[in-house]
Amino acid sequence: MAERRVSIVGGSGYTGGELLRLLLFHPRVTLVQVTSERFAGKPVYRVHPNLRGVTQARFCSLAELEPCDTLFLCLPHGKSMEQMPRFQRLAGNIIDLSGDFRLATPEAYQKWYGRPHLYPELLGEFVYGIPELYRRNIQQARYVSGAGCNATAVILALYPLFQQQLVYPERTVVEVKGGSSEGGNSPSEASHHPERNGVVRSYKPTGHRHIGEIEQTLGHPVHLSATALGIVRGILATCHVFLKQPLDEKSIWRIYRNAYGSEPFIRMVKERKGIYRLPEPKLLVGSNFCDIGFERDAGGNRLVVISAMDNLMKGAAGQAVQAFNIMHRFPETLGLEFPGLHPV
Amino acid sequence: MAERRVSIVGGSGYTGGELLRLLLFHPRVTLVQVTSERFAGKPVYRVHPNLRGVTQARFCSLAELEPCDTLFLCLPHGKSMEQMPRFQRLAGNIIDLSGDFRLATPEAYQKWYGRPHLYPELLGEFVYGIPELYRRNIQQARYVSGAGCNATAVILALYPLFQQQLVYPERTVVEVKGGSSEGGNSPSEASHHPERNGVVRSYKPTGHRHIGEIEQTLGHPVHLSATALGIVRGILATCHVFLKQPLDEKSIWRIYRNAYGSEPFIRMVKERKGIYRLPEPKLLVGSNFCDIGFERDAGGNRLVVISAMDNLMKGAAGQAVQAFNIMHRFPETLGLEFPGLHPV
Amino acid sequence: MLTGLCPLCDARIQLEADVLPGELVECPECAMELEVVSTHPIRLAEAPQEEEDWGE
Repeated sequence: MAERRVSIVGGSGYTGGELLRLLLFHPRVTLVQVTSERFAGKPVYRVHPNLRGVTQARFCSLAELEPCDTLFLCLPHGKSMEQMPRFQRLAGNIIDLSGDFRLATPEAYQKWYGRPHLYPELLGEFVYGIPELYRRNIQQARYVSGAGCNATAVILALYPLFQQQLVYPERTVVEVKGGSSEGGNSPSEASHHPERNGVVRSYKPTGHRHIGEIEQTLGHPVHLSATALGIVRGILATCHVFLKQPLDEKSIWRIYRNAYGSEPFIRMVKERKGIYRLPEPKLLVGSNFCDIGFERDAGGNRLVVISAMDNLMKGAAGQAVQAFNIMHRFPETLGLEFPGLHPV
Repeated sequence: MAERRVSIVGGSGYTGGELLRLLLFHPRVTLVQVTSERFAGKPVYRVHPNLRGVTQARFCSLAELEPCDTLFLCLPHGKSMEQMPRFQRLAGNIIDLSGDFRLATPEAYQKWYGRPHLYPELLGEFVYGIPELYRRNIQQARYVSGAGCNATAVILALYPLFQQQLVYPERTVVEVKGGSSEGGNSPSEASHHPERNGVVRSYKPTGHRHIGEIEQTLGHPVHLSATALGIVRGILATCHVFLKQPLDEKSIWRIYRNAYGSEPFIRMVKERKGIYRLPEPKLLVGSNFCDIGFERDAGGNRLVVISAMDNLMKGAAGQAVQAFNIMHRFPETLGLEFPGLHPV
Repeated sequence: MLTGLCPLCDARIQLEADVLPGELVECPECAMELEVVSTHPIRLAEAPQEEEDWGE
């Protein structure tokens, strides 16, 4: 398994920085270039201070981008598709972490991203990058589109139940609670510390863009609300589903074990004792795990499914590297072994 | 370089858990046993949830401890020395993370730990475990005593200046600011979240126990105060020293570059631009780095030296593994490559 | 490659052989923006710039 020559386009954001950290320590990767228009020529640790003394790599401009084996695109939504034909000429494989190639139809893209898609004919060439659902497709894929962080958390939590039609889909209600790093590294009034610290901010009670991907993958829209908390990294999705038939705990365990039992990055977390009995995102910071747990509502047919992850890892850069490993027949956990910290 | 068979005594605390995380991923270590009286027979992830799915290892009781190559002792102060003769029979090498063998004399131990030392004759056999100062001694050592976290931060910050007698030692004032994980995992009134969250708590304005180690290593006591902040991990030491002769910035850089220029785990951080211009502990969480910076007070002869680290890593478990690597001629950074996260 | 010394922190800075006077270089250790004053011998000086407001 030869080394892959890899470049990152748009390496100065938080996702680009996390990808850079992972790829610098990936044993089968040679990092060729990292682009940033704003910081071209500057050392990468200027923007990613955790990489001080770890690398002397410098950003280059997009104009200087050279051919390589695999391109990771960490550009804002809309920017990726603008230059896709050029990126196709530069690399045999592309992993796009923007939202530009997540949705299968130009209509869906117009609806959720509010602008027409520039290359609808390319949409079919990208595989939606959730390995636990589309491993075989990713193995064959030339191009993969990274899934949205909230979408990944909700999809992984609910897929087994939707797939076996065990719930009333239209009654599903989900609240994703996340951190400030989801907003990226450009400051705003709302991200100013005295305003942002310690909030429980209902920033998207309705109309969250990730609903598009969730609907596309689960086959049904879900009622999604998003709340921002005083954490930097971490997502906790609390999903309320309503069972068609009563299911006891054992059968719910069985459903999830059948779906995810052999997955390297999904852990079922539902314990009667201890401090962390259900998934806890702070434990997952820096790791590629998605922890899933559940609790039946004894009174009725409601089942609460809870999933947690690091939005920059399983929700973005980690999952992109996981897909990269699958595409190139590397061990799926290669470069993704960090288990997370405790206490933290 | 054969593998080392290693066991951890007292593996249920935060330091023991961090050591477990590092040793589980260390390529030259075979983990034999991890003891815990309270959790004997239980899986380790019961107490260290970040290790769920990472290991099936279980705690055993101290009574079941078998011979091995190297023993890491993570027992409370006083417990280590109690059973030292037995530990000596069980392992050729011992790394003790308690305070029992840090101080060279029984008098100092009585003064700072308030009880008589049970095996004063063994004190001389332990090397004080700060590799940047005692690498050659550690290479020859059979037994190493891990240094205190605050002591490590202060010693690394000030050692070059004290060694060359550039400051008035008796005028040195230091404030170490730290997190709640320093207090260990047993709850108390003061660590109850509504009381502990968001504090700026002057928990040891005077009489901090680490002064003993600092005095022993720098040759002079320092005026030390400790303040607890609303973080879990992290130490920032702000050290005020008073120069005998004026020194310009360039010569101070030179002093620290000569002392630490080739150290793998010390980075000089003093930059004119960017968000993180001086050492920032949150960037170091999970890494073994100690970042050091400084700023001269233009008005007089005061020099402020600032050092940051993760109290559980460079301040405990990470530094213990660093010493372990040196003792056994492994590459010093082996198993300690994690660079820390950003944003975090 | 040519080697210059940062006037601020004395770090050794590697410069392209064809570096020209007036070019701006950044010190890898203290992030100081420097200007190449001369090339034979290499002399670097603080580039004129106002310090960004750190926002505190």
